[in-house]
Amino acid sequence: MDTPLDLLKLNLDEKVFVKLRGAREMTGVLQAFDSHCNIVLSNATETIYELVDGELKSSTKGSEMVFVRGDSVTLITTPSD
Amino acid sequence: MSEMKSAPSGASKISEGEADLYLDQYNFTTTAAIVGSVDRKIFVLLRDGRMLFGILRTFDQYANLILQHCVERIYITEENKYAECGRGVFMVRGENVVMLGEVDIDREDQPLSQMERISFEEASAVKKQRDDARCELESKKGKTMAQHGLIYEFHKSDIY
Amino acid sequence: MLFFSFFKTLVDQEVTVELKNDIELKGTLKSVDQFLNLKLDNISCSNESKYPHLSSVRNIFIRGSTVRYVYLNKNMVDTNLLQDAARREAMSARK
Amino acid sequence: MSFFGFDSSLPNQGKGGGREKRTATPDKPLDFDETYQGLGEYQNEEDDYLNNETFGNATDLGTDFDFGYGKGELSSNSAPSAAQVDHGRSYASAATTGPVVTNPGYVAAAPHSMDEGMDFTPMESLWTNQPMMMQHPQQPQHPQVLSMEELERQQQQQQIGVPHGQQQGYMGMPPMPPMGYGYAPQAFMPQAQVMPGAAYPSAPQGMPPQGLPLPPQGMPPQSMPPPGMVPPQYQQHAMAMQQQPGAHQQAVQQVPSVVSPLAQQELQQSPHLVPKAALPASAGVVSDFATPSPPHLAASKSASGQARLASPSQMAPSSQDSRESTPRGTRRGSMRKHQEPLSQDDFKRLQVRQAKVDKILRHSGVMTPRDKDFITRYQLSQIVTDDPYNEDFYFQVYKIIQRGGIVGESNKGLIARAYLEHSGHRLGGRYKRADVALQRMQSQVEKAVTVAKERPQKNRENFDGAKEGVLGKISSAKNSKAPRRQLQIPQQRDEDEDLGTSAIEDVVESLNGVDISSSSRARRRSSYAFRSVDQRAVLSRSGGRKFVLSLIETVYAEVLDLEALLRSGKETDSTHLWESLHIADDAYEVSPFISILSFDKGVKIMPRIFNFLNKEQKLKLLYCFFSELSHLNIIVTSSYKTNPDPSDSQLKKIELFQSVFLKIIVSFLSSSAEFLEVLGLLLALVKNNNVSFISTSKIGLNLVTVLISRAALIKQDVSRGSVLSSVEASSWNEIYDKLFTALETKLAAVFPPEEYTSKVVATSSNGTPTSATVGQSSGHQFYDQSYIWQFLASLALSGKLNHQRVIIDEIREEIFGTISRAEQLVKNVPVEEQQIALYQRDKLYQDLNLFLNVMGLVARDGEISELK
Repeated sequence: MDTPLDLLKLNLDEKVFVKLRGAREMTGVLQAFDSHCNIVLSNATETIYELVDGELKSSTKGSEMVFVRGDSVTLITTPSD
Repeated sequence: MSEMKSAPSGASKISEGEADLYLDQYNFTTTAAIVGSVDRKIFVLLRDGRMLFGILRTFDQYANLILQHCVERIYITEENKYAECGRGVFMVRGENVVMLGEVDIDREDQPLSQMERISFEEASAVKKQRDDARCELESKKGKTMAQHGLIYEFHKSDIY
Repeated sequence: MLFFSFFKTLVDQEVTVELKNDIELKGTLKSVDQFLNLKLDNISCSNESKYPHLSSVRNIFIRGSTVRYVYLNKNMVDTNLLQDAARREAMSARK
Repeated sequence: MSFFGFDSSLPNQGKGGGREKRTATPDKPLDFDETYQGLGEYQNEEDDYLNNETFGNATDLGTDFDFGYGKGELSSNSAPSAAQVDHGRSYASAATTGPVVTNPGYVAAAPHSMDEGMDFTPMESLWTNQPMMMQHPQQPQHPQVLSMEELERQQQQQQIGVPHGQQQGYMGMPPMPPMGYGYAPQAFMPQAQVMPGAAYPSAPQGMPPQGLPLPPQGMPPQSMPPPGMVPPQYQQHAMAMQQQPGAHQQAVQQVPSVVSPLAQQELQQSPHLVPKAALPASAGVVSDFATPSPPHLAASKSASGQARLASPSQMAPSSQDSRESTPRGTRRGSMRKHQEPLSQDDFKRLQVRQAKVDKILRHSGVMTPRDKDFITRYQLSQIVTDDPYNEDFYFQVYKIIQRGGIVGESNKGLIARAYLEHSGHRLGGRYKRADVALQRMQSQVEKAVTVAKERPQKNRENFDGAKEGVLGKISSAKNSKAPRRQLQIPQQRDEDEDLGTSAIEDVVESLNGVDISSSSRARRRSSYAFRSVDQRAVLSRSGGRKFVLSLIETVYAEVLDLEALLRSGKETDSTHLWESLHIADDAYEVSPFISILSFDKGVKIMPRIFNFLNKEQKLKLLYCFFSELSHLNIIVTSSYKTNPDPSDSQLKKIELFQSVFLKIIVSFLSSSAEFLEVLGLLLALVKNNNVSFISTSKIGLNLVTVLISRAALIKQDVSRGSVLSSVEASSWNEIYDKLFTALETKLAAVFPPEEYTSKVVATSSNGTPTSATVGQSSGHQFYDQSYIWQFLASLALSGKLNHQRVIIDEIREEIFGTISRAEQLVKNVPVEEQQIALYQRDKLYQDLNLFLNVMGLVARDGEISELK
């Protein structure tokens, strides 16, 4: 049986989609992870959702290399596109 | 000397290579990061948003801190005001620390000199109001976000 | 220990730490420990008005658990090596 | 106001008993390490790090010598004894004289360390004078052998700012004030002249060390250290010092009210009425004294107290003080200025600053070096694992890569230096001695590791638990933001999985012996099966994306294991690695190995795989590769037919494949492959693939080029010893014919259409430039066709005349097209672009001539002529 982390390992060097606390999402190439779900992504694009007058709006922010602390991570998967 | 000699030889003795590896680690401990601030003036931001200033006298492996001459400060930045209250000696539990930093005693008063000092009671009231409003707003926001499948959590105790 | 090891290689590099309260602190990474607490020197803050005293703060110790992101430059990271390190970490976790 | 007959003129003029000796001290920078080494008579320089043990001995002293934390009786004794001790310097006088330039030793100490901008803890400054003693043993005042009485006296002094654990360590230390933050010099304190401090040197001489115990009188429990046995005048002094508000920021800001002369006087007159009421400052001030403090410790306090008393009217709340901030680095300068007259602002600023410094210095050293070592050791022992190298893999390897493999002693030096820099350790100072620090660290490490290893094994299993503490442990579950493992799944070996793998292994094994010539495998793969770049479509025929990714990870695991073996100098066995590649795995429509190459990481690992494979394995691998080339994702991606609009990331993939895998093939072919082996690979390619499709892709065309040019080279290589055997020659002719037949009538198709090349150029110039294009600036890039001409050249080179004729016939248009493009480039070009245009023209001719030269032709200046 594969553990979730084994599945994550398959996505090393691949583009992943990460859902985060604080109404955020991020896509990028997975460079590293550990058992706390700490990750490093390269060529990452973060999407931040905001409520403007009750409407959901999003903004994006790019970074060439970013460490994401595991306790913010709620989901890691392969991007749908 | 005695400790060295009493160190059991043989099995538990560490190889030089291993010792070198750990030597590398020496500077990478919580202690190494904080120890330089002992007997210096520091500020501490707590998870509940409280801001303390004081002299770090000692700390332990849990990063529990002992602050002397501790002062709690509240900023009301939108009105360019602040307030302070002396707290004496504080022991701060490490788990409540968001960050701490050494304060340059020659420069620390500069920002304050351009702010109006108000009574601590007044500032506390403003802060409480502000925090309560934020709690309400954030929890509302959390609910709406949840409807969009987004996690937006907010905890009262993390209002730093 | 992977990320502990990782951050150790970033010592003396300029990084930007985004905290969970949205504040960004930019500075030179001076130290890290196994809990990924970070110590920065020569800090500048994205939102100094929230904490006006930060202008007089020389170095800052940030509790790891309050960190959301740490932004890096890609030339600070050997990605192939890092991926291998992640694999090793995963392998040793299995054993 | 002259409290104790303090001769305040002394500091200013830099004269007086013991001080004179110091004045004589050459202006030599202090070495704090020296200080540290020679604590008192414990001048055991070699065994410096054993001071830790020395400090530890303090506990052996018993309560007789436990003077810590300012018990009342101490205040009575230590102040006088300070002067009694032959160092000739009281705390008070030292404080006032501290930074005065006429006292080079001190000046040297303080500003130097300030200059370094760090780590100047009062602890260190306490030792400052020690090296002076050591360096100048000729000073007769320094008692080398202490009488019991002297010892006692000194110990009493030592508890000034020195907690229990250190007392012994500091024995023999002269009573010096902490210097770290610098003192307002006397020049700023006109009133110091009439200040009482001077009483110290004289008055205490006759004091009995123990003083007279006085009952504590009406002391509020928390407010002050019990003045106890202090003779009245000392008590007064202590009071005066204690009531200084500097300890509290608020107090500082309220200075004027706090230190009105009146209040001061009141205090002096009624010393036992503890100044809660007398202190108008906020509660904070009172609480400042919550920690008992040895009053005599107030060396620095007296200085600032004097300053404050000096000009209370000038004091302004610092918060309204619009003075400039004093950056750290300028302190030294500002101290130097002390001799000059000061502006009021500066004066105020200094007073405020002094108050802060006093507050910091008092009680400093509560945390002893021993405490610091203990915590560090504790934390170090938490990091100890069974496999430290593995745990720290990234850092260890990265370090070696960055430093080009140079590690060793110099590395240790760096570590020690770093330690000194951020630890604020007592070894710090102007001239930090890394070797001493290193020694210390090494002994600490050894202890920590030894302790950790002796820890019962059960703790190890519960490692997360062992790591708790140090910010990690959080009591409230809801707010848990601790770095806690989020994914913890009980690990169990799955039996079925083992079965499954071994079943596959069996298949693989049975195929391992298959000779590469038995190419007619049951699995005849369609060669032109796909028109789509959709990776998933291909992957699904070799087990699916997840399966292939897991294969890749298995391959990585094998390679990492082999590399670890190699590093430790052990034998490597590539069997498992070979199996993990699934080269001969017929269970899938497309070999999983081909799909492994669909991923960048699968490509990137190839050179490392090749390090461990033997020649036979490499051949098999390449045979598989060439046989199923049409299924290779990168071929599909790099063909203008299947992927007419390549994206930036696709171009990068092509680039990666080209620079990694193509390189491996070239180097293998040129270094170890025999002629027949090259032919075998070419045959595999021609037989199993639609060559004309493959030739529409850049990678495919390059691969064909590599094979035929290598074969041609071997064929022509006279040094090979023998000419081709007849078998070899006929095989070659046969295979070449097959290849040529496959390409005939479609040769022009190796040239991508204009719209494809212009897209590649556009994409490349937007993204990262790749080798697909040529040109220095983005505005002048064009598609690099050299790989096509290389292919045509090697094809022509290996063919006979009739082949060459066919080739020329088919690509005639491209030849003349290229010539006219080259000529067009230099026409009507602005002067400033002339250079680029000429370069581009030459490049076009150069590529074209690569092919034409094979047939004895050359193109230049718009014409083709015979090569002479």
